Amino acid sequence: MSAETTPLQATGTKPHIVLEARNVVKTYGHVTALDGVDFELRAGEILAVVGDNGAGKSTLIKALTGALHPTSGEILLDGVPIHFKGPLDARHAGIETVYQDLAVAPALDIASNLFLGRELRAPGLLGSLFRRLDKKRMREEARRAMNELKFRLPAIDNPVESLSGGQRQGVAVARAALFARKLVIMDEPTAALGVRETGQVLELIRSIRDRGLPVVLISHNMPNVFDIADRIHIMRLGRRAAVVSPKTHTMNDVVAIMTGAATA
Amino acid sequence: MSAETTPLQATGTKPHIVLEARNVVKTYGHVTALDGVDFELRAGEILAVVGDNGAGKSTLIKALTGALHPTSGEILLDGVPIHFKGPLDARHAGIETVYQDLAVAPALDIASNLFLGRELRAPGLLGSLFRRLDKKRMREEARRAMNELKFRLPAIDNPVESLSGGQRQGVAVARAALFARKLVIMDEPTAALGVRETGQVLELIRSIRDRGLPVVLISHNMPNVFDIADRIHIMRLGRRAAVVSPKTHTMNDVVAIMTGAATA
Amino acid sequence: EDVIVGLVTKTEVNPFFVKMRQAADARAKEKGVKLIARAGKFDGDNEGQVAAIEDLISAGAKGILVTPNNSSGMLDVIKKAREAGVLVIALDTATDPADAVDATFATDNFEAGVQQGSYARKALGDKKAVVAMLDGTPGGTVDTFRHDGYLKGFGIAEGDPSIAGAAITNGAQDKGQIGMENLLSKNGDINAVYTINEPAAAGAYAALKSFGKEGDVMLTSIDGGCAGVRDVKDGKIAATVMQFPYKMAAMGVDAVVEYAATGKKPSGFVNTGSFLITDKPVEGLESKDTAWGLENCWGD
Amino acid sequence: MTTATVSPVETSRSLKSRILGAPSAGPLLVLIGFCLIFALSNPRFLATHNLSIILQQTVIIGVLAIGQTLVILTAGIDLAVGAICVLGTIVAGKLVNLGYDPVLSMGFAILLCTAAGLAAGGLVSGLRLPPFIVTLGILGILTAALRLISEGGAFPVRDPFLAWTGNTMKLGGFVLTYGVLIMFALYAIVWYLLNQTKWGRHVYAIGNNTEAARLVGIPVRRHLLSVYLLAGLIYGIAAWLALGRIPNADPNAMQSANLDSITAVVIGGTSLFGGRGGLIGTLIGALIVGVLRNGLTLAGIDPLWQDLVTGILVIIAVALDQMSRRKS
Amino acid sequence: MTTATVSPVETSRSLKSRILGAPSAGPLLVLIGFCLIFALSNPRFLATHNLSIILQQTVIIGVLAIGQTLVILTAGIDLAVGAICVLGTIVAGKLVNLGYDPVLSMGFAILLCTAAGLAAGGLVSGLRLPPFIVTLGILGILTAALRLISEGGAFPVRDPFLAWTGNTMKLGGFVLTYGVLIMFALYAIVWYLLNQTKWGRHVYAIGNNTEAARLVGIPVRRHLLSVYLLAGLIYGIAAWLALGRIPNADPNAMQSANLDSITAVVIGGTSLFGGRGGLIGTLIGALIVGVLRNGLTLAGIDPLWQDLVTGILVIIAVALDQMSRRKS
Ligand SMILES: Nc1ncnc2c1ncn2[C@@H]1O[C@H](COP(=O)(O)OP(=O)(O)OP(=O)(O)O)[C@@H](O)[C@H]1O
Ligand SMILES: Nc1ncnc2c1ncn2[C@@H]1O[C@H](COP(=O)(O)OP(=O)(O)OP(=O)(O)O)[C@@H](O)[C@H]1O
Ligand SMILES: [Mg+2]
Ligand SMILES: [Mg+2]
Repeated sequence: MSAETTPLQATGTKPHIVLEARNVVKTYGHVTALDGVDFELRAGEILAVVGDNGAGKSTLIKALTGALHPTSGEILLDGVPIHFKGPLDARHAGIETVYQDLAVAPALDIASNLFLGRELRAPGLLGSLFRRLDKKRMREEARRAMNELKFRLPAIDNPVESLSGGQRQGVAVARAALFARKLVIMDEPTAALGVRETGQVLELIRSIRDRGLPVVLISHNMPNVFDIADRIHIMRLGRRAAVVSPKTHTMNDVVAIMTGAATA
Repeated sequence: MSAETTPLQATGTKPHIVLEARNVVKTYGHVTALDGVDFELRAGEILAVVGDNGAGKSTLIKALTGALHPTSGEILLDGVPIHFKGPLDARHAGIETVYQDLAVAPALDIASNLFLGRELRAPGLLGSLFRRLDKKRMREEARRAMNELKFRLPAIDNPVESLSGGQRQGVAVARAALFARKLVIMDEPTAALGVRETGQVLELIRSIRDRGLPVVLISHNMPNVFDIADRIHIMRLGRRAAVVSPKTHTMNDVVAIMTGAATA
Repeated sequence: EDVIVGLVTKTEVNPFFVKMRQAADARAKEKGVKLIARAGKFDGDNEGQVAAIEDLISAGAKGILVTPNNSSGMLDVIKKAREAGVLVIALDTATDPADAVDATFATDNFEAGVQQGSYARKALGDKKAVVAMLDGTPGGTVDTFRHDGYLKGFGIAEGDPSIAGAAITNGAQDKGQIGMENLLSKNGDINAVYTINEPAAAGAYAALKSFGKEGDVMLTSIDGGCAGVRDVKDGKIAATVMQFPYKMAAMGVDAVVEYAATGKKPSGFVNTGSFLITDKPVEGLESKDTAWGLENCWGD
Repeated sequence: MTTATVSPVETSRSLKSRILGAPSAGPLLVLIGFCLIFALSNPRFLATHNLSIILQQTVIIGVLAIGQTLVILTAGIDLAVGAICVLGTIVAGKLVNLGYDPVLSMGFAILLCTAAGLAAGGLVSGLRLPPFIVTLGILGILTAALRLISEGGAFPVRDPFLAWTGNTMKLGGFVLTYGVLIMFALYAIVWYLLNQTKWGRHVYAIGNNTEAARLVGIPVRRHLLSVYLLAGLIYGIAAWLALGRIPNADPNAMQSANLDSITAVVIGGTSLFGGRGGLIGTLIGALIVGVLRNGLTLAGIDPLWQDLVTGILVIIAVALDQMSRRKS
Repeated sequence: MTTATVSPVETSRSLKSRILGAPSAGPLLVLIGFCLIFALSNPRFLATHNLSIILQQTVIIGVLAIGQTLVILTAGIDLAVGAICVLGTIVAGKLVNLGYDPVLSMGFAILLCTAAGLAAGGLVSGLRLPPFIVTLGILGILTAALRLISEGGAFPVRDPFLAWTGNTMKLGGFVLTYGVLIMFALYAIVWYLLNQTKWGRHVYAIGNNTEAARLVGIPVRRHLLSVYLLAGLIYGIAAWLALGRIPNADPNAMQSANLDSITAVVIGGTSLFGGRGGLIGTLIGALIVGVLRNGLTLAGIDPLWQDLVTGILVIIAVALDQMSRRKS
């Protein structure tokens, strides 16, 4: 099924669900990373996903984007079951992802990494016939995107491996923000970021939501989560322990559910 | 000069300085990562190092541990100028470090990574003559160390590459804590950690300090920093902008100094 | 059970041995016996040849025909084979000592080199010689025999000032060409070229042609493959020395068949002969023309 | 990080630092250095005719090394370069000798080489086998197949079209074969592909970090297939060039092409671990090997010693390159 | 992650999963499979005498592949294996033929091989040159040096001590040479070093992530040096074993040892990128190659087809291994 089908309209008060996972299981040998997890992302929301280390958050989003194949379970986009064969299919469906391991090519420069897999071609015959890259424009756009995030960076044609940890993360975040058409998933996008840069990225996430795209944000930073999330999906031991609203629950409540000290 | 010389005694009220850097410069081509930075770590303290992304924090600690050679400047251990030829020298001097990139061998298992470079030999002839590793004891110690951090981990002989981001960070942190004899340096040790695990690591850092070893903690998490640090070293543009006390300055003050909006 | 004849050649890289194997195969079919052939991987692959003989003993071969990579490399395994009642015949290259095998059917490579060298010297007339040596793989038994024979026939010693230079070709045409080109760049006066075999000569000719010198250089070779003889006929190579791999192979197979039937073993050295092939004979040297050569050449 | 610019992101590096920092600057200096030494040891070295000879000798390995570079950039290795190229010469030669149209014959032979590349790519990307094993296996298969096709022996190929690439032309006093021009043209085209198109970017990305390439949505398997396919095509063209150099199809030719082409790539500064390096370096690497061989002969070094001197000079060449890189 | 245990860290994996998950399980199954097929095609294959022959044929490449495995585990590659081993045979043979004490001669030859390994290690670790280039250079240097030492030709080496490794003994009806026993002993020793000592751990760590190894304080350069040194020593011992198999010193021998030893390593499941794999796999890989060669001959396969069949079988072997691994 093509992911390009028109979204079902939300009926009544029930909000439209953009991305959904039902009873997804993923095992590695005798390790069960996902133990029948459910997941729902609604249109226009920022959904935070929280949980202890090893709770299965990254595995869950990799299953959602086709980066890995779940052992069992179902994934639906706009209510239609989908089978992403790989991350390429997810990208075609307009889903952009910041993976926890960043997925950058260290030897390539910043601009190349920003446009990796989405390179711009030169205008005119040069581009269409000779398929020439528009390196200049990519460099400029990359510079603009990174400036927008207020990142202090060395020259845009430095290899990514020469960047600081936070700068590298900035590149991956900027990439996802630049190209998303349907929804954005970010796995701990601010883990390595400074105070100022974190603020910028949260700002960016809000602006993405305001463009109408829902965002999945995985984060261990409770203040950030409570600052920005519309709903909070809490993972525990490979399952969804609860989905709560930051308005009805406190940080302590959420941490208690995460660690199993309480239930929703 | 050997780093094993007896420490100078602190005179009067002036506290003893364990590790010191004077006017350290590090340039990469035309990029100046460190622009004449000074640094002082006092005996028995937890010193936080904060700063924007790319401010030069990681470069500074790499210069301190011999992982890179500064372009110019001086580094002193217990008041004695030292020239670490590589991280091995720092380790011999009792300095343990958690690098931001973790420095783990992904294909090796958890226990092997925990004891990498510090392997235990079997007791008796087997160990001394045949240099046989005590794998069992290493596995057990590793399990104990990770349990202490309350990390939920798959089997201890799983390769590190199969771990979640936070679990991997836990391994690197546990390693440094296990082996430090003189001081510990941690570059963003809690960046990928969950709420509970972060708490455990902060606990661990305190217990290291209580064992009498000073700790350098690089972190972007201001609440954590204010929670635990005795002093805060603020980096800005490759220099030390200020050293402040969490008792006299607020988080906003520190962020303002970091971003250049204020001076100490 | 079939009578198994084993054949172990030096390499499969050299057409000479390929033709030898094909001839043995044809003869074996004729005689209704089974041929199992093996070869080393490169000139000097003693280990590969030893392993091949061991495998053939295991396979139950009645007789083994072998062209040893070097004359003393596989004495032990040959001894083992003979002790196991296997007839062992050396083809093309003798062992040292020669009685390590039951019999030897071979050409005298040194003599073949002498023929090549004598022809080149005589054909040059009283011109002052400037010689280029396109060697095979230095250290190989055949390589040494042919090289030394050529010098003897040419009447010069190793290190003679008339030798303009040498190149290692491994008997391959691409390396022969590169070696010749570089030697010509170094010394444009070269007027005689020794080649280890006809592929190397083909490469040398390509180089000479690109230097426009194909007419005035005495290019000679050894082998007697049909491609080589045709090159002589076309005037690319002045002369070549023909050997008879077909003959060696067929005689070898016959001997094994005879041994299987009657238990009779051949013995001693049988020279299968070598002939100088050229259309421009020189006085005092026996030679055959290319018409004869094309009738008797090996290959196609 | 200190930058005086207002914008936090600095502008591009200066031209000078880009040239000195270019990965092929080191090998180029080494090449020039060797040429100078040889020119001093024998003035004939610089004769235009000799330089032209060196170029002609570089053609086959030079072109094969293009394909090898592509494969190595994806963190692979190709042990079937020589075998595939020989396949091309044998098939084209055989068909022409059987009376088929030379253009069609050559075209078919090149197609077959491309197919061999495709087969390698299919096994590498489809079954995810190590390229070393796949190409080693194909080498074995082709070695046997070539002997079967050619019935063991070399045969002359007499056809003006197949030999055309060996014809010479004059370019301002410099004699070049069409083969040399085709080599340069191939370098230019593949350089363009590698450096100016998305396809080339993805080659680097895959070699540098396959998992990242997959995660950002690059169709890694399909891309690998295209790399091996293009490499096969290039080996096929090399077959045409080989027939131009020696109008003779020999199943036993090019035994050392694997090692020679990999050597050119590595001397040229490309990493065997993939993702780092470039095509210009390979061309220079191939030329360094050619210059060494020719220059040592012209210097009158005994061939017995040439291996030794070459061994030392190759190590020195790469050591100099390495040092220049560490400095910058 | 769900674990039923009280402790958050699980206990070790089950024995069964450890055996099936062992990296050499795949190659072992392939080896057994090939043996079965050959046994069916010719009952002579399983004759104890033939099995003993296969072991003897595996000795040299098997031992050389130990050193190759060590080097490859550090993410290197050794193109001088064969040349160093030949150096050992030539030097020992020459000295004995000159009348020196055989034990001292062999000892000196082995020492020289070790020195050659040390030289390679020094260039790789000291100047940080790519192992490919360093060992290629050493190969060139040794190739020339060997021709010069041996004055161009092979020569017989007739000495009972040098040939001792070729003597046979009976082990329960099975005839083995001392060489075979030495090979197994070397495998056992180096296996111990790799798997039971700190030194071995560090070999893996360096190959897996050199920078991490450096940062945790492993003396990477010194360690690399020790690896190449040990490899050289092993090649020297292989020289002794080679003289036991063929009491003849030939400067042109072992030209295919590079490719053969690397093939054994890769078939055995060790990654050419370093840090992953093991020695048991290499032994199995070397045996697979030996079994293929012997088995195909016993099956009476035409040598023209042997390359082809070997090519296909090697690909199949690795493909099966890969699949079994992906399953687990
Ligand atoms: N390839 C793999 N092989 C084996 N186990 C794996 C693999 N990948 C993940 N796991 C295990 O699955 C569990 C979930 O991992 P995951 O990365 O999803 O956790 P996470 O919630 O993202 O944790 P973190 O907050 O630390 O990033 C962990 O226990 C991990 O060890
Ligand atoms: N190898 C290198 N080559 C070139 N520039 C480098 C290199 N390493 C670091 N830099 C530059 O030096 C500056 C300081 O980097 P550093 O990693 O010390 O920052 P940091 O303060 O640790 O940042 P973060 O909080 O993001 O980890 C950055 O601008 C970075 O791009
Ligand atoms: Mg995660
Ligand atoms: Mg940092």
